[in-house]
Amino acid sequence: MKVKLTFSTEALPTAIRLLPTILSVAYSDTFKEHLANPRNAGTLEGADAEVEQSNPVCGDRLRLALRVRGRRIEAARFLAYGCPPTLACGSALAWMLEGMTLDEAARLTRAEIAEAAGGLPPRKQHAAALAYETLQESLTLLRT
Amino acid sequence: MKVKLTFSTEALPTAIRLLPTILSVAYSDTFKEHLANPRNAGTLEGADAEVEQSNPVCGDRLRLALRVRGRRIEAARFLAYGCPPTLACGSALAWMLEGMTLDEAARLTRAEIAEAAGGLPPRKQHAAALAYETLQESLTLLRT
Amino acid sequence: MRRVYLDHSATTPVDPRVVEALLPFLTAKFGNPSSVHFYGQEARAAVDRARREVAGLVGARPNEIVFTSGGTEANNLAVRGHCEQAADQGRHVITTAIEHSSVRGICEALERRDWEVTRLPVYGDGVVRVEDVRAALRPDTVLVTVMLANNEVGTVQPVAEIAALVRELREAGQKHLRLHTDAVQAAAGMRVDVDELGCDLLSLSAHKLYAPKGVGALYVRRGVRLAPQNIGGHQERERRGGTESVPLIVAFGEAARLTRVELEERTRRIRSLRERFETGVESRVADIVYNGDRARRLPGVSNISFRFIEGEGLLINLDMQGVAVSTGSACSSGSLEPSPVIRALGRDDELARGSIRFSLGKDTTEEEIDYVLEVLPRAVENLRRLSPLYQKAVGSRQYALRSGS
Amino acid sequence: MRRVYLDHSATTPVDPRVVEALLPFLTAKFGNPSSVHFYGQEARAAVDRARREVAGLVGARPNEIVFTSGGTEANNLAVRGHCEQAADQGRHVITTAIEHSSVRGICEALERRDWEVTRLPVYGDGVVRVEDVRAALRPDTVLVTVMLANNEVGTVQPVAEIAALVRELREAGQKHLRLHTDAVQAAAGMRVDVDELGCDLLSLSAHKLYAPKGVGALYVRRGVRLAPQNIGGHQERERRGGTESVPLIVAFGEAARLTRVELEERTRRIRSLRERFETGVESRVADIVYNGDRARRLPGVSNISFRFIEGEGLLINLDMQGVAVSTGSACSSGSLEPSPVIRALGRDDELARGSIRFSLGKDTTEEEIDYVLEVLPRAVENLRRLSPLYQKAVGSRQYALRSGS
Ligand SMILES: Cc1ncc(COP(=O)(O)O)c(C=O)c1O
Ligand SMILES: Cc1ncc(COP(=O)(O)O)c(C=O)c1O
Repeated sequence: MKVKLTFSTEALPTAIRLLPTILSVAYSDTFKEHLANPRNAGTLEGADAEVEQSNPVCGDRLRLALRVRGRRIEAARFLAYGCPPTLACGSALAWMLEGMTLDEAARLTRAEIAEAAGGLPPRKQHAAALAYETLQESLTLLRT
Repeated sequence: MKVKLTFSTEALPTAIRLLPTILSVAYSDTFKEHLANPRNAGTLEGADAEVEQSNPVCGDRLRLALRVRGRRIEAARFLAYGCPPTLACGSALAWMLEGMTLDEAARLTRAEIAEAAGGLPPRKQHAAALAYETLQESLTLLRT
Repeated sequence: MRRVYLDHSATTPVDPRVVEALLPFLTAKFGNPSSVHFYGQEARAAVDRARREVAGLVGARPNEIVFTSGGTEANNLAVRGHCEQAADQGRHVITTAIEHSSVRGICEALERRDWEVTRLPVYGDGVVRVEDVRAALRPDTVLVTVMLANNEVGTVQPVAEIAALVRELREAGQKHLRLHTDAVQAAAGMRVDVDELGCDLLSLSAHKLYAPKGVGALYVRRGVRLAPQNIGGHQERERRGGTESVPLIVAFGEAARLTRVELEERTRRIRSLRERFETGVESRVADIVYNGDRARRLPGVSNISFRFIEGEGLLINLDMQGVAVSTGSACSSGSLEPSPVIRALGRDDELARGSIRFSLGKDTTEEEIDYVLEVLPRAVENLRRLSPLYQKAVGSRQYALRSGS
Repeated sequence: MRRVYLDHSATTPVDPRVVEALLPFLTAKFGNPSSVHFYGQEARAAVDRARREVAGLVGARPNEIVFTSGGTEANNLAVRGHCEQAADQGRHVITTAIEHSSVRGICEALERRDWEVTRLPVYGDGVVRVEDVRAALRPDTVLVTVMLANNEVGTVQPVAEIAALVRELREAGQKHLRLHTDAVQAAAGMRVDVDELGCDLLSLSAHKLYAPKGVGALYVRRGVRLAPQNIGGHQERERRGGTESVPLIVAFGEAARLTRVELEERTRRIRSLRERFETGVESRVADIVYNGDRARRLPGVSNISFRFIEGEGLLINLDMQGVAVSTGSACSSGSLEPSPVIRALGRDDELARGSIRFSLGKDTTEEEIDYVLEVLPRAVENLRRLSPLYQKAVGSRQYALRSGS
């Protein structure tokens, strides 16, 4: 466990209680589902790695916490600040990671994260990039 | 009788048979009445003066024929080519002139002709000017 | 009063189906397409749908369509937008003597800023010669703007042939040379396809297509850059700022769709009614002259000069009997000069002043034509009886007759 | 789904009375105002009536009103029209840091053409200082353009006081100096009178006044000359070419009349609803910051930054519950940058990104406000729980609490 949490909580919003979204034009159903019911949000007791990355251009932030048993990711949690795609990518990433081996996680691409988030409009691809970099950083941390 | 007519006719349209006009915005009722039922249109047997004037700028033409007994205008007829105000001014002028003395006719102003035609929009004042000049030319011709 | 509208080149009534399509966008669906929320996305989707329809009407891709406030703005954006963009490559524009007042006006404005403008003649038939374009093209020419169909006499110009010349020069290295065509009138009366025409820019206006006034479009071929004229906001991919008039754009879309679907049938009907009209006029009124080539002409337009009388007088007399027509361009009919278009055909002043445009529409009926054929000859005759020019002509004909017998 | 529209600064629904007024001009009364015949005169008369109503709304004479395709075009015509006209007298413009993207964009375009532009700050309260204007005025200044009320935070600018400065200089011989004010937002929420304001040019847009998008107006004080921007035709006394959008102009006229008659009552209602809203938010949500001076502000606008979260996320979460609001300017909400207006108030990035504009309208109800007060705190809380910034802040507060005890 490399990053010290300055607060403790496991009281998390398992779902942001939202009515079905109408952003039919801009975003997919999967995307909207990630926004309405974010997966794996929060922090993690006994995380083996916790990394926060930010996009210096727009200020978006993503924090990822992983707990590893053997070579497998046993638990993954995220926190995010930024435009909706950043929230959706955080949710998609943390949700995918749970149960993956570290090798599988290392092979994840930006495009796969974007796809898992339900697809992103061209101008919002930076959200997937941030998620990808946060993951890479976490894996690096786990290796050291 | 100073101008020779190259054709003979007294078969005249005493009225252009027209339904009530709707040019309520642009023109007055009097104006429309002059257009719908031109007064004193045509040529004149035994005219003492017949004068045709034209506006060199826009090509409007007005022909005025007068028959005088003593110092009084016994009959007046007009022909006109040009935009509606020219027709209306011709009609108004010929109609006013019948029965006037030559002195009264000489005192007629442009504004009085325009008024008798039912009023003219600012950009159409040249029609009254043409009628006025045609009258003046006729009176001069009668004096010589 | 019985009313017959034969002024469809000036503007058209809105098709009831178009009214129905736009109404929801005045009321429930009132969002601003720039808004991220539901109302905004709903409006954005409607604008995009309309864009596809307008693109479809002229064989373009949706992202090549820029919505404007009308044909005038489309022409401004095309001509000034391109000229400002290309000013460093050359300052010469080729146009014709019969363009709409918007193109004419912009060209005059360019001249005041030291551009050179060549105005091609249209001869007696109202049609530009391709060889004249060839001869006028110069290394510093950056724009050729030739309307597809004229608004007063309806003549159709050889735009595709001109496009071939432009393409040749462009391939020879004159990269900034562009072809613009004003298809505002054409779109209502003939198939318009940007690839068949080979133009780079093409202007449209909805209100000639049974949609409301206040919306138009410029087709901008992919890769053609323009200096935006109405600046502000990110609308129309930064090519035209300002909150989109969603209801009017939706209306335009529906009108474009209906035009595409119905064009063939409309033009067939309209052309046969015009034939009825012209045959009728010829048999009832003497001393008339058609303006503009009668073959290369939009199906709904009949422009006729009536000798010895003046157009505005005839127009008003017809109007007093419920028949709406126009003289000269609708836009300049308040002014005193005879129509520059009719003058460009080489007509003398009298014929130019005596020209009347009858323009038929998709809902014109046989009965309406017959009514006009009833009142028009009388109106002409009455005005001629008032006309000193007519009296002279009749007199000299009688004289000629007498001396010849 | 329950829907609450709190984005009236972006656009407004069309008033049913306005729809009723415009409908006949889509159908039976479809003439082109440039046409001489009945249909044309009928349309012309309607445009003139509307012109009187719009003039009446701002205390102008009818012939001082030029209809445009919207507020953006009015701003373009005012700023570029005057600057092109006055370029020989000077090439300096004074504006503010919080103008609408149209004025901002035009000023940037002027800079690319070697004009100098001074952008005045608005400090923490979003209000320009008259002394700053005085200090910025130079002998070669030809235009001061300061919006009357801002579109994001609603702050009202001291236009009348600035006008006094401008008048002073003009009387001292700087004849070409003009004052333009963008009153697009102001007209919906406060009395606007061109003589009380003392401006030379004033922009309006109908769709902020419960009329359709796609029509606006520029007030041009008698004697002020502008280089026309949309060229073609004789419309609008040669100041703006293009066939008039009669239905939209008629709608604008009716909306102007209704605004004039109902303004006082509307603003009273709206202001009290906003009070209910702001009191409610304050009692339910912590860590909020109001943007813009709360006293000198349009009655319907409430712009609030929510710490620790980002505006677009909140906007979308509210939208998913049927509440329509906006973040940043409606026109640039698709872009990534935080609102330049909120930045101009000196807010840091986080607060600038977390700003949401709630804008109330004449038909907003108490129930709607209460619904928003129900869903907003939950949405904010949920996003904060997801936010690493919030977690940090909560953590350090708890730490501070612990170490302080
Ligand atoms: C050929 C042509 N171009 C352009 C226009 C201008 O279009 P709008 O009336 O939409 O400004 C017109 C019609 O007035 C036209 O006939
Ligand atoms: C202050 C201000 N000016 C100008 C405009 C532009 O007006 P329009 O949307 O009619 O182009 C707007 C609205 O978008 C605005 O809020």
